[in-house]
Amino acid sequence: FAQDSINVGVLRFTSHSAAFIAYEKGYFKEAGLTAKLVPFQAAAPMAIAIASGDIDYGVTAISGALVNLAEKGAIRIIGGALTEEKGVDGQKILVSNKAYASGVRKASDLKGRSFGLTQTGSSFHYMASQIAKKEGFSSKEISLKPLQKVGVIIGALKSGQIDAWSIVPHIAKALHKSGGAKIIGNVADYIDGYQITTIFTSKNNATNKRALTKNFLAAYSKGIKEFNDVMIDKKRGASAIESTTRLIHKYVYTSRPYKKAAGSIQAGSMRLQPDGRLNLTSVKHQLDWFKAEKLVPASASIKNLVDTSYVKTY
Amino acid sequence: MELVLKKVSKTYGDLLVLNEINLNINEGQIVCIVGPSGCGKSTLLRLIGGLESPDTGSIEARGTPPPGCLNPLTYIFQDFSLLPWRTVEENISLVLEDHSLSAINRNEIIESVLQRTKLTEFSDRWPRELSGGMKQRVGIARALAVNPSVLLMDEPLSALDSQTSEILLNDLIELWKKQNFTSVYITHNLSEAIRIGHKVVVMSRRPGEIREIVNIDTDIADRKIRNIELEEHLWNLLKDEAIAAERELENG
Amino acid sequence: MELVLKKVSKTYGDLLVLNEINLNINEGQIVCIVGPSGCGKSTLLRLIGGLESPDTGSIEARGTPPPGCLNPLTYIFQDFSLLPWRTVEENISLVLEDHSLSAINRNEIIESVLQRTKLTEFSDRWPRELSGGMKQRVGIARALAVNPSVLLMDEPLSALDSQTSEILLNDLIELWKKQNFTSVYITHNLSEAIRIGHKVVVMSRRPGEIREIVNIDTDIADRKIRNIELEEHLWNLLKDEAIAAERELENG
Amino acid sequence: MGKKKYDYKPVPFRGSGFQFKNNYWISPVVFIIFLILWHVGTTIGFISNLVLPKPAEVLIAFHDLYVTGDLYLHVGASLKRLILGWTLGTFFGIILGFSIGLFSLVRAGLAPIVAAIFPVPKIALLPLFIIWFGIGELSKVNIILFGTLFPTIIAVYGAIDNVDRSLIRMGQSFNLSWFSITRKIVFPASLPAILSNFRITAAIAIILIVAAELIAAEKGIGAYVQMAGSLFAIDRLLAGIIILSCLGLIANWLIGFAEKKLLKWRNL
Amino acid sequence: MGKKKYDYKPVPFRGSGFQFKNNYWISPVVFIIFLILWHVGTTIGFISNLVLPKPAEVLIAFHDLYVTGDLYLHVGASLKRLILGWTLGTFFGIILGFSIGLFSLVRAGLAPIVAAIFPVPKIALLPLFIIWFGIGELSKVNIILFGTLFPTIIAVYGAIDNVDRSLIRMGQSFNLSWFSITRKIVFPASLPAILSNFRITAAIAIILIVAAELIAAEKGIGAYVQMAGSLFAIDRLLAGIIILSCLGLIANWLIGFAEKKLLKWRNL
Ligand SMILES: Nc1ncnc2c1ncn2[C@@H]1O[C@H](COP(=O)(O)OP(=O)(O)OP(=O)(O)O)[C@@H](O)[C@H]1O
Ligand SMILES: Nc1ncnc2c1ncn2[C@@H]1O[C@H](COP(=O)(O)OP(=O)(O)OP(=O)(O)O)[C@@H](O)[C@H]1O
Ligand SMILES: [Mg+2]
Ligand SMILES: [Mg+2]
Repeated sequence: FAQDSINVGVLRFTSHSAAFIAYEKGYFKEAGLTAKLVPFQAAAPMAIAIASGDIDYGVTAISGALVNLAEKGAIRIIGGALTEEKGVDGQKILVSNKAYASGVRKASDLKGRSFGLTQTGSSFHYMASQIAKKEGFSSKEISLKPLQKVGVIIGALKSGQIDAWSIVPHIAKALHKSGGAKIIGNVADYIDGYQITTIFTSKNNATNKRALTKNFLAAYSKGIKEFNDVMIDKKRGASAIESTTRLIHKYVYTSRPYKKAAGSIQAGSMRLQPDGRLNLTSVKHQLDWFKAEKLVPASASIKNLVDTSYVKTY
Repeated sequence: MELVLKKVSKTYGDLLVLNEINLNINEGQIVCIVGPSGCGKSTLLRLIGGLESPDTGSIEARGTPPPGCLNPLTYIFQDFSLLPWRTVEENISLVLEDHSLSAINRNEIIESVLQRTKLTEFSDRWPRELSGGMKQRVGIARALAVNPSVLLMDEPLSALDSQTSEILLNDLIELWKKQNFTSVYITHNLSEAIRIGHKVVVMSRRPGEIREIVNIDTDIADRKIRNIELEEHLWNLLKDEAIAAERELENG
Repeated sequence: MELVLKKVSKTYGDLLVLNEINLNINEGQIVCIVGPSGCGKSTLLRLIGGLESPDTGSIEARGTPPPGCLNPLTYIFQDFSLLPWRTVEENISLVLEDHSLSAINRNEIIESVLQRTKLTEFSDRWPRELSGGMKQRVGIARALAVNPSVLLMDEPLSALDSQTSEILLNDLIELWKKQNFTSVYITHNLSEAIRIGHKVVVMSRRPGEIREIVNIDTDIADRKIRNIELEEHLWNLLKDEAIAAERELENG
Repeated sequence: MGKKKYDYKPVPFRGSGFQFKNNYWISPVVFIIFLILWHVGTTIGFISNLVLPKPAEVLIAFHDLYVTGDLYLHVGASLKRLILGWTLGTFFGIILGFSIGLFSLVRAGLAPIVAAIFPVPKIALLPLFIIWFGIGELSKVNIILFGTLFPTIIAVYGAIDNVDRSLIRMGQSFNLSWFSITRKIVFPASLPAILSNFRITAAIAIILIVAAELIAAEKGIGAYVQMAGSLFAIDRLLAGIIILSCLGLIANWLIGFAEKKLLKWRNL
Repeated sequence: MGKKKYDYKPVPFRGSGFQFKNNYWISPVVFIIFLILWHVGTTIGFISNLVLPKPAEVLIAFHDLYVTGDLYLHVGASLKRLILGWTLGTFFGIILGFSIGLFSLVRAGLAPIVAAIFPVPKIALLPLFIIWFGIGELSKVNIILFGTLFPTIIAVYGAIDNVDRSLIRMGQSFNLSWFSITRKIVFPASLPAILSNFRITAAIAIILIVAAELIAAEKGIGAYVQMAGSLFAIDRLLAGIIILSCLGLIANWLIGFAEKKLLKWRNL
């Protein structure tokens, strides 16, 4: 039967492995889709490219841009991907050696300290303000430093120009181990069931091409399951890990030879939401925070942001 | 072609340079203009050639240029105005390229004018490699190349040694005999003016006015190399101007 | 100051321009150089002034410049070389600014040279607003301002009308009588050369060689306006060169 | 060139054109036409709200900026960085450009280095800039400094290469000191090209303010624009861009004014 | 000026300086010294490995690039965008620059618009570029096109303003057509300034390749550098920057070559 062609936006991160697996293993084809993977350098252009119709589906963190585009009637969230859970190894709070030496040992010491972000309104911004809130001080009492890129933040942290940061565990652990910075806590302790990344598409796809979108989600979920089974739960043995790592290496750390890349890929693997379930409570919480920070119009509504008809929500 | 100037005046800023100039330049006549430095000779020539427009008065051209003439009113500039990025040959070719001439035809013209100005050997030099006199000769060659019906010359021989200028003057006379072009010729060399002019216009100091027009009726071919009386006469006219100018300066 | 040239040669690319020139320029002498266009007169002057260096041979200066002289070897350029972004006055001031003169002193000098060249009225004009002759006068004024002990002049009067050039020539003679400067004077006007030169050097066509040196012993002050015999003699020398050059061209 | 024998006609004026006339009314007219097209296009929906915001929305963004007093803070912070960075970059650029233009040795050593470093993207170097210069004002000013430095160097030595050598010979013939020749002949002769380059570097500086304020800037038009962009708040994005644009126009006007004053000897 | 009466001394040569000599050996020497300093500095730890990677690490990054075959792909993809964008930008820039330089009307209408749009940062416009031109090659090429267009326009009309008017009058006196004057007098007279500007726009184009390849680029040196920067992999970052630098040097050399060929009439 006729194949529908779709463009799937991806970032070259391990967290996008579900798309790589679904593509390489032919799960999209099985679902009747001729998919093309379109890699982006950053999340924001990907969201905009979905709005402009250049690509059909993508996965990124919830950001101010996403909410604004949804308000303009351009895009919809249709599922979830990365989630924080208590007890599962998740994002860590890091402090620089300098700050550590001057007595910053736990999150409550961050009051009056500087905290690295990529951009205002990014997930880092959200995390910082939630940590502050839970520790009982205002987010105005930490100085937020937007530094655009993860790499830049690492540099600033290592050289002690910012005091703290929060980041995915494999980067945090690597920094901790190499002595570049110190881990002082887990983000999961501050945010309940943090829905970090979501699957989203254009409003047109979500409302007018329901069959297509369902097929995409089915294929993607298959990729998620295989990724979780092989890389996280290690149910299928070492050889499966090896072959999946090789598959992912086609997309991630490509400029490094496999041997050097394999470790980073395996360390960076984090659990994805089975079946693309979505923590709607967390999404709502984030939306309210965006509104409170005046990053999105006060009129922004969850109805415009999320189409709940595709996956299970909780 | 014939040129008629009626009450032509020109001002630069608040400096009146030319004041009500009336002048007829008849077909086939060579009109020489002499006058003190800065009196407006070059300005008058620019007006005649249409490179500037007069503030008041009119300048009219009568008659049709002869066949084969590529640029009726043609200049030879006081400061040469050569394009530094074109060789001697190409500087001349410049003024021919806008006309539909065959390449052979064009090369013939260029070769002929280069020969007449003794520049054949230097045809592929850049202007910066030429001596002052050679640059002036390129300017002359360029003007001759378009076979002008009116030749407007601003001190065309001033940078040339007396021999070369003698040769080119004779050349101009020969050319005139053959083609009978009309010409306005600015010079500061009185004997040159007397040799080649049908009319010598003596201008007063600034604001430039016409002080006297001397007609010379002897046929150009028959003239002596020197005409001391006439030279003396012009000389005295100009000296009066110079003395008057000096007095003005002293008093004001 | 005295200048001694020994076996000076100069080549541009593969063009031999000057060939083994030997010349003595004695203190207080005015040496005029005449010769066909492109024979290397300007080049020789540049070599004497140290603006270019000879390929072979030597040029030596003897003696000390008199007190009050700001620039021993001073030029008057054939192409004026005025700075377009300085007014007449500022163009002259340029060459004084490097010397420790009081402002009053400097202004006095500028005023005096402007007056001598009849430019007082135009002191605050841009060069583009000047006529050809006026530009040349600025060049002369600039050279006079530094009170040179050797004046190197490249056709300094060529763009001037006969009256002005007569006045400036007399001015130069007056100046020389007072200050007895040494000078090399290039001209294509033979009568000028005979009026002002102690020595007239006749150069041959390129490659430039010295063909003859004519010494004129009459005191400069006593000379007649015209010396027809001598003019004829020089004229013939130069004509031979011109004819020879023409023949060469026809044959080669 | 008619065939008639005795036609009387005025000598045509050939010296026109290639001359500069002022038509001050045109640019406001162009601007207003543009505004009207924009308004109508976005109002009837011909231009989608994803592509361009409505002019009214941009006005509201301006109003917000003004009311909160942020306008003043943003512009002030950026201006300080711009003026400091541009002035320093231009200053060193002119000095280095003159060194390359005047000394063969410096040219041989420095010109290739300039050519090698100039094309290095300052944005790509952001990570290193932070390590080198910290996240304070220094790194912001330095980005603008480096951004203006290199084009200035290249324009200056290009201009010096183009100075008429015969004027320099004249200066030498009067035994002017090397310094006098440089200051009074080489410098004024290359000034038109240098001023023309100022237009370019001023614009580059304004462009780079966005890159500069990517680094930990709380205030500044660049930071404002950047934030608007990352939130896809195109009304605020455009408001910020219009402010940058106005800065560019002001710089341009100042340079035009300097040209009129300093180059009045040219016959335009 | 000694006091002795009869000193015999050669006339000093005053015409030196302000002339261009070739010292080809210098730039390699400078380069090697720089390399040695870099190596020694990073090896003895004087330069921390945060500030700069060791030369050897950069070499390894190069080796990796080469082995995986990515080098060729990255450079190829970027070159295509660079050449296309730069050529188009330069082409339109020259045309518009000439229009502004030659027609008073166009100048009045267009020059302020150019001055207003030029300082708009292309990076800030990335979101809009995606909406306007999509995520394909078009938006990438357009970023480079716009980046080179404006400086070219400004340099070209600045150069035209600077053309000696007396040469134009000469052309008019020979009744050369408007087109001939433009092509044979105005154009060659402004060529030196235009070529000098090519050095600047070539570098700008290379700088912008990084911004351009932020948009959904799989291959390209800009994307590679971007990726390295976001991972703080400074060895790869430097490898990418060195490649960009080499592109800049090659462009510079080509322009120098063009200058030698096209401007041989100048007496440098
Ligand atoms: N920079 C240069 N490069 C190459 N050739 C040159 C250069 N300067 C002068 N020449 C050549 O040297 C010769 C002599 O030039 P020079 O200017 O000395 O002549 P001149 O005697 O002053 O002539 P004129 O009386 O016409 O001014 C000429 O043939 C000229 O072509
Ligand atoms: N573009 C200009 N702007 C202002 N004044 C000018 C301009 N061109 C010429 N003049 C002035 O007009 C007067 C006449 O100049 P013009 O060049 O016609 O003199 P000329 O008779 O040719 O003198 P010369 O014999 O010295 O060449 C001069 O006083 C000059 O200063
Ligand atoms: Mg004149
Ligand atoms: Mg000469």
